[in-house]
Amino acid sequence: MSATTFGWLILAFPLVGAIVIGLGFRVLPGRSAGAIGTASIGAAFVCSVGALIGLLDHPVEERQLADTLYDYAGAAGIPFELGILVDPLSIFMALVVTGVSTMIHLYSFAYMGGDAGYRRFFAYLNFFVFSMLLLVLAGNYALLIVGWAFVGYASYALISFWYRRDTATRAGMKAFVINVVGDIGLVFAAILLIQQLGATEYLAVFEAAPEAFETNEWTIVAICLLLLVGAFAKSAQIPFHTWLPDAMEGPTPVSALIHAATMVTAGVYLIARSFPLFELAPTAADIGAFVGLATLIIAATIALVVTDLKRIIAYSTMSQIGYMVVGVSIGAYSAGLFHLMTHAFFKALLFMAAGSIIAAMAANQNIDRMGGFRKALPWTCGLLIIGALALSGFPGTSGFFSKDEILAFAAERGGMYWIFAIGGYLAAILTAFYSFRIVFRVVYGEPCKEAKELEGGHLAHAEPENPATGEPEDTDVGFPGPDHWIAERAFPMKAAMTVLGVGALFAGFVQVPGVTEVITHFLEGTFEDSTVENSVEVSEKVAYIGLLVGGLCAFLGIGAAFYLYIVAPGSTLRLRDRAHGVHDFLFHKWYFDELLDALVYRPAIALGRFANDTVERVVVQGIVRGASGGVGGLSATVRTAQSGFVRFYALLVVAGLAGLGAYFLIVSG
Amino acid sequence: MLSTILWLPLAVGLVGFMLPKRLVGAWALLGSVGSLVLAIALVAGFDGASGALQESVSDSWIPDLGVRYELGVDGLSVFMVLLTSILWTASILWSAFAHPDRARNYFFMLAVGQTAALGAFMAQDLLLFVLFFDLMLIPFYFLIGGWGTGDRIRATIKMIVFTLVGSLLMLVAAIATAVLSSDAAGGLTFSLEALRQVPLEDGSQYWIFCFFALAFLVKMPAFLVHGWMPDAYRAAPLPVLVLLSGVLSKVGAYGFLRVVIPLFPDASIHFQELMMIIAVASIVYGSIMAFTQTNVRLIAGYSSVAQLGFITLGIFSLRPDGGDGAVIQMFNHGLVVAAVLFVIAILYERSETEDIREMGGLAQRAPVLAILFVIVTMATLAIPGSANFVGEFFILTGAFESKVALALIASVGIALAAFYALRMYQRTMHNRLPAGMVSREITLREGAVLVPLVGCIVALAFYPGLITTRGEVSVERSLASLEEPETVAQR
Amino acid sequence: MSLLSLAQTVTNFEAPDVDYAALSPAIALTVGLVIVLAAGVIGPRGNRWLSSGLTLLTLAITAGLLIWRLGEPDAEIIAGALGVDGLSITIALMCVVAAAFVVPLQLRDVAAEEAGFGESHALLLGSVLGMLLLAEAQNLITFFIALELLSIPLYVLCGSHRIRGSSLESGLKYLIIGSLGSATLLYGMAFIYGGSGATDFDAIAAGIGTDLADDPLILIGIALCAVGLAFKVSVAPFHQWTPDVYEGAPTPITSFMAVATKAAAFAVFARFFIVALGPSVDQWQPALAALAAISIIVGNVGALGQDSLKRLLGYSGVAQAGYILVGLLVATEEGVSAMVFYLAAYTIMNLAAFAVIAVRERETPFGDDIESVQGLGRDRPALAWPLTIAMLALAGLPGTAGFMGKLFLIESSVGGDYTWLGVMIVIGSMISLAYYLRVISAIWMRPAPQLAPAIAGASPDAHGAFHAGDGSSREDREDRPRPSGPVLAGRALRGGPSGGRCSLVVGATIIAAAATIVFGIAPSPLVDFAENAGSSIVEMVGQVGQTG
Amino acid sequence: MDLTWYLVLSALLFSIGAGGVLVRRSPLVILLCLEIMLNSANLALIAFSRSLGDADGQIFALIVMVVAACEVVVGLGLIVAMYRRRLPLDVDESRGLRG
Repeated sequence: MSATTFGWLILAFPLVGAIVIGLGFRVLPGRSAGAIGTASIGAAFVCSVGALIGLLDHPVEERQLADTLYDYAGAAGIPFELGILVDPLSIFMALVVTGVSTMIHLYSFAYMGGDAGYRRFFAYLNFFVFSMLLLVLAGNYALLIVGWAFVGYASYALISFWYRRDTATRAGMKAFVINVVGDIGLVFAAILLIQQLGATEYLAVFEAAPEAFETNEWTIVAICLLLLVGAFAKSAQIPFHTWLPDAMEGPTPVSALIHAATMVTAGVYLIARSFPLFELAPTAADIGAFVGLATLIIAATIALVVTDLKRIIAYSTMSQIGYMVVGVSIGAYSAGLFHLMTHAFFKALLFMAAGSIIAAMAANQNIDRMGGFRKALPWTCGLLIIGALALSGFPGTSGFFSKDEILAFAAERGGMYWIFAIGGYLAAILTAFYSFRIVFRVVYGEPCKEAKELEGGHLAHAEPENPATGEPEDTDVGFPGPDHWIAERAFPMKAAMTVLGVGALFAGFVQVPGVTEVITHFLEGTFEDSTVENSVEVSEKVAYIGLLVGGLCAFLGIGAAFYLYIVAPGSTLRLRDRAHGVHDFLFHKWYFDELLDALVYRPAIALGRFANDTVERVVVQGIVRGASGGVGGLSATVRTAQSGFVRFYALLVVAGLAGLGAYFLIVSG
Repeated sequence: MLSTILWLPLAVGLVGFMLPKRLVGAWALLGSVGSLVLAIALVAGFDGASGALQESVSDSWIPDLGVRYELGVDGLSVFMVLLTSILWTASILWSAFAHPDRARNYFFMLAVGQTAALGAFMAQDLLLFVLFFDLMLIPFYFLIGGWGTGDRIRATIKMIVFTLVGSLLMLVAAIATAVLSSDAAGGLTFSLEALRQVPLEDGSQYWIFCFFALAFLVKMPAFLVHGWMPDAYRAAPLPVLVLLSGVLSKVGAYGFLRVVIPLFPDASIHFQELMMIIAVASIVYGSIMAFTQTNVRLIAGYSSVAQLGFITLGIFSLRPDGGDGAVIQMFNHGLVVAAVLFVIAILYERSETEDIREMGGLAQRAPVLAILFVIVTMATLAIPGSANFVGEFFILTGAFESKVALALIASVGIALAAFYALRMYQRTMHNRLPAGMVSREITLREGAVLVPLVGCIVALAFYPGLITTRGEVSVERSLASLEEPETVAQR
Repeated sequence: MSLLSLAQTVTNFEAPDVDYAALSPAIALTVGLVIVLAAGVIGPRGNRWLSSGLTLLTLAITAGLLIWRLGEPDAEIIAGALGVDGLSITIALMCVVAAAFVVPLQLRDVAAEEAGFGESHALLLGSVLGMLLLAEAQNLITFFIALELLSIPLYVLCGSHRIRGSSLESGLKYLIIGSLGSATLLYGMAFIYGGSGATDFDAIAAGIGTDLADDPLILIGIALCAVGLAFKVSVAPFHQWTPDVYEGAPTPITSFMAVATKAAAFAVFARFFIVALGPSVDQWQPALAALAAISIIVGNVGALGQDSLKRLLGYSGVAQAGYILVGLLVATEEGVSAMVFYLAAYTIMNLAAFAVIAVRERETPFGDDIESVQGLGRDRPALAWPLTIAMLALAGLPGTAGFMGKLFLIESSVGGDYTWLGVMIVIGSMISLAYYLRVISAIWMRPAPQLAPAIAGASPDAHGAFHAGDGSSREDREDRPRPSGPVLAGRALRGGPSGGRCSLVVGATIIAAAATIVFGIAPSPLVDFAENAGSSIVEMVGQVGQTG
Repeated sequence: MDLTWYLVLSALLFSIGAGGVLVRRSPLVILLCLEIMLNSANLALIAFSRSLGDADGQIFALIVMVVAACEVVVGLGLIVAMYRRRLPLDVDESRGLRG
């Protein structure tokens, strides 16, 4: 079969899975829904591999295969086709997405076992994977927007999966609305493309763009900025990031799949995909890079103080995506995508481990209450440490290579781009610190109550209550589930985590400077005619220096964490007291939520109240009341004149006569 | 063909008077299904490639005024005819189960309404159009006043007077059009085709345009002239409200495409900015109102103010893409708002309230309802991948081309739509189940009405091209008369 | 010698030749009138069937003769004093139809019973005769006589319900104001006669010619005549007698006045102004336009919130007069045709409405109060539908003759460069909806009042709410005591007609309503009918043009 | 003597009649005033016919007298009927119909 056929199959399997589970939600017995879901994603992964092989048959310059199913709605000069583009980039993404998703489905198969919404969960999850694949395989911007919005919906549905929690529904709403703002950005970008080039189809656009625009012309800059709006909203970059931490209301596998591994990286994919446009608009690209830098630093600082286990990882996700955004914005496409892949592995792994721990904590996510799980959860803790190492870029792990490649590229490109290298390495120290903050708080130290229970062989249970608000849950929709699962007691979870652990440890070796560059080679099919990436040739010297510095940063961060949490426990408290100003600032996440609240939400509500109380009541109904009032008054006059006095009638007659007479006398010559 | 579709409902309604009460509902349903089948046949036999009128009928009616009985469908109207038949069938099906009292009158009024609406969409003679346009109101006055709830009599009189303010002025305008152009046209004629050949001079075009625009804007309703809407929406029985909001509101938008732009091109260009501003105002205002309402009917009502605003925006971009978007959006909004209103009816039967603050948590026991509702919600907020998105996308493209700033402001409406649509879904289906609320799964009767509608929405989401490609040609044809004064548009 | 001269004079004398064929309708009416009167006086007292039958027979013969004349060419009857043409015949037919419709209404009318059927029918016929002559009048003298012949019997008929104060009051008011109007008209005629030196219409036109068009003497005359005629057609601000008289007079008489008087008066109005005063059209057109606008507004706002249906229809009549005046003042063929069309439509829809009111007056204790039709939709669909249709038609909603009428009026107004009057017409219709729909919602959407079901149950003996008329006079309406059981019984004792006989009226009503719908959908026959009138006027103007 | 004086007189009479209708409250007097108005018209007619030298005006005047007589008869009849019903003979008192 041709690569494109495989491409369509990649889309087909998850969709079918979602529909089957969705329609059969009444009849499917036991965990069969999970089996179907996992199987369909697995099949999609196989198809991706098939597509990969099919693609590799072609010579490098012919590895961009577009295929159209039918004309979706094209009319009146607006092209709108249901077409896919199978090229190295999309297949690379498809592989990452399907691969990680398969693992996470496998994990969820067990982890969600106790949830009343089991089938619903897998229906949503499969639908998400379908949407994500649609996003990456789409052959034109119009279809990209469709996939873009579908993942937005899937994310909404899964964030508010436990919909009896109003914190969850609110978080879902927030995520959805912010993502819609991103969609609007994309829509206008597409409109501008249609207006300027009359096309949305990638290859056509990229072909026409260089002729149509000269560099930094306002239109192309506008297009790229609008694309960035979409990318930032989806990838939780400042200032559109506030939804991501709240999104942790969703079940842990969801956080792992959507809010770590796949969906949030869509922005990176979009920038990489539109690289010909960004290379025509360096200004926009630089803006993107700087936003990425800001995000990666700010998120890292916030991650230092947050106490909610999942939120720490969420902020680290923002930070890591910041790296990727910087990478693809400054032209290090393959490096950025390489980091995307490795990050998918270790971040998914971290979330899985966190999920297992949270299950052990009976749904409590506060790391202040955790501690000393190393004996209780040996397997989980081991993989948690592996994930943390990879995240902090410990020499030899996947994160080590991928992160440094981006920063080395920045350094090599030189000039202003040194800023990114420096900022990146500084943030790397923070990253290492907060990731091992987790490790030392959770794995080591004095075992907490739940840990002790578990060592005694009993899995802790708690009164179902909403960790955010502390109000009691109703268990109708299954939260937190009659029983919950830890990796040690569920083989599927174990298996999934192991696979990802292996990935997190060794995936880096596909791209060792001076030794291998599998990814770069493979992606050449897409990026061969990139002016920027090819102009910058990272010399081995720079690369190795970069690795050295990165390693040092990792050690520095880990060391600091070790000192603060193991050597001198409690010193963090003293630190907090001494610099409580800083701590509060970070603890309130730089007050972004408050800002958004004050700038957008409150004004909107106020406007609504104004519209209701003033405009509607005074103006709109005023028109009605005014008209009817006027007529009513007139009617009153007429009816009073109808006094019943016949002599008054006569008087009126004479008056009328006088009036007419006067008129006629005037007109008479 | 067209005459059959047009008069069949009325005939059915009249026959209904002779039937025993319990059979009337079934009989009316039969009739509406019949006309639905005919409408589908009409769409099936429609030649999408040609923008010309099809299935035309033309007979003399009032020779003294040159009024002719002229019917015809093109890409603009054929799907409106389909929409009318679909929604009427749905509404009659719902009502037939509900067994209204004075059933004969009820279904007769519904029938009159259907004939009038179909007539308005098919008429190719200006006066015939106006006549049907005004006639539509009468049955709805009786339906809302006779079978409505709350302060229905005041609401109906308000609605009728308000909407007739526009449409009677339109009558004068129509006659003036014919009389003023009678010399050029060689005798009094109301035939749209003949009239567009002899455009009036600007002066008269302007005031005539204003009268027509007022009529259509009130009908939609648009911002500032929607004063009748809240009361009517509160008072109307839901199956009737479905038609009021699903079909009648479209006639206004349709009128712009069918009558105003072809006949008064210069005026359309002259007032383009004004109309687009009104449209944007409706979008923003409607959306803001929609997310501050607590009554589900009013949420639906104001959201359709916003949606109609989008349609107007597309039409008065005076571009084929915008117009085409308007055409498909008219159909989409008809389907979607109908579905929403039926969902509201279903919710009401479970919670006995129409205040979202007193609802919640229904999804638990009613997953199927939740699924249907979420699809409808997503269509309402025009999620990409729905036909509504295609409509809005085309409209925004058109608006963007002609007035960038307005298009950008309009996009606020999309974000707000996401907010109010989701809010309505969450507040009813999610969160805690308030005390004393029974969550029941959708019943067979409710499903029989709702599922087909959602089916249509989903099906259209897979191939919106069905409408866009057919609308395209006709839209261009109705914009054709703008061509030569295009230069005017530039300055 | 003297003899011879006498013989000479005798031989010189030749009587004016009379076209008896053309005169035949008038003759028929006169003869019928005498017979009915005689039958009423000589025949058995209070025999409603005899005189009603005779009256209907007379009217039928007249109508037949008129229709026969419709085919014939226009003719002068007596030395140009009277003339038969399309206009006169169409208008006369309307009046005859109206009268024929009223006779069955009077069957059970207590007023007619008291006054004696013979007398009241004779008066009715006299009034019809007046209308016929008025429509044919070609000359100031015949014009005036006919007008008075029309009016005086109506004064009597209005006051004929003697035991009801409001009836007498209405009669007196009508007499005083009407005479005031006639006097003004007459004075105006005198001036026009003085100015133009002629009494025949075409001669007047010739006399005015072009040089006297803006002569003050003529114009004062025109002003006075305009006022006098505005009275008869009840155009504001000369309308004030209308609501009072309509409310006070016995309902059948009201309905007859409402339609027939208007038709005849408008006929002569058009003929006099367009033919005789044609030369100074530019002078009087704006004045009449102003009057039309005023009476559209006044009539419509006056009708708002009226509880007495007759009063409501009175005000609406004022507004309708304004509409019709628009058709007249544009002074074109289309205009006159539109006017006649609207008059015809107005006749049928108003008759339907009044008939229903009359029936309800006898069925319920509420008189002509709006309560009397509440819940009609449930109890008496056979009455509810006609009234509904009549109201919709009066409001000018599509699918009814009223809509078509307005259509033609607006068309003529736009064609005659009076577009703003067209706008006035529709603004008026918008306002009018507020009160027409109030009636409809009372019929269909409000429950029948408490004790009404017992009455409105249409059981024969329950038609006794007989002197409900009292209930409708104002002083009672202020605080009407709810008629309690015995009172009703007392009313019932007065002997009411049985439902069966009312069915005659109901049938007539339904026919009228049906006609309203039919002409609303297929107006062409009525249009052709109306166009006779229009063309004939234009011919007359044309002849004047040749002579003058 | 000039036509104008006749017209002035008739106008005077007309005004007197109209004024009487306006100010007097007894229906009888009002009827009388109406008669005056009609006769003022008669005077004008006769004056005109005289000055024009054609008879129509005088014929007209004769007929008007007859008509006037009829009106008075009817008026008196109504007044008698009201008197019988003990209704006050004062037009200002009979205003049951109004509004």
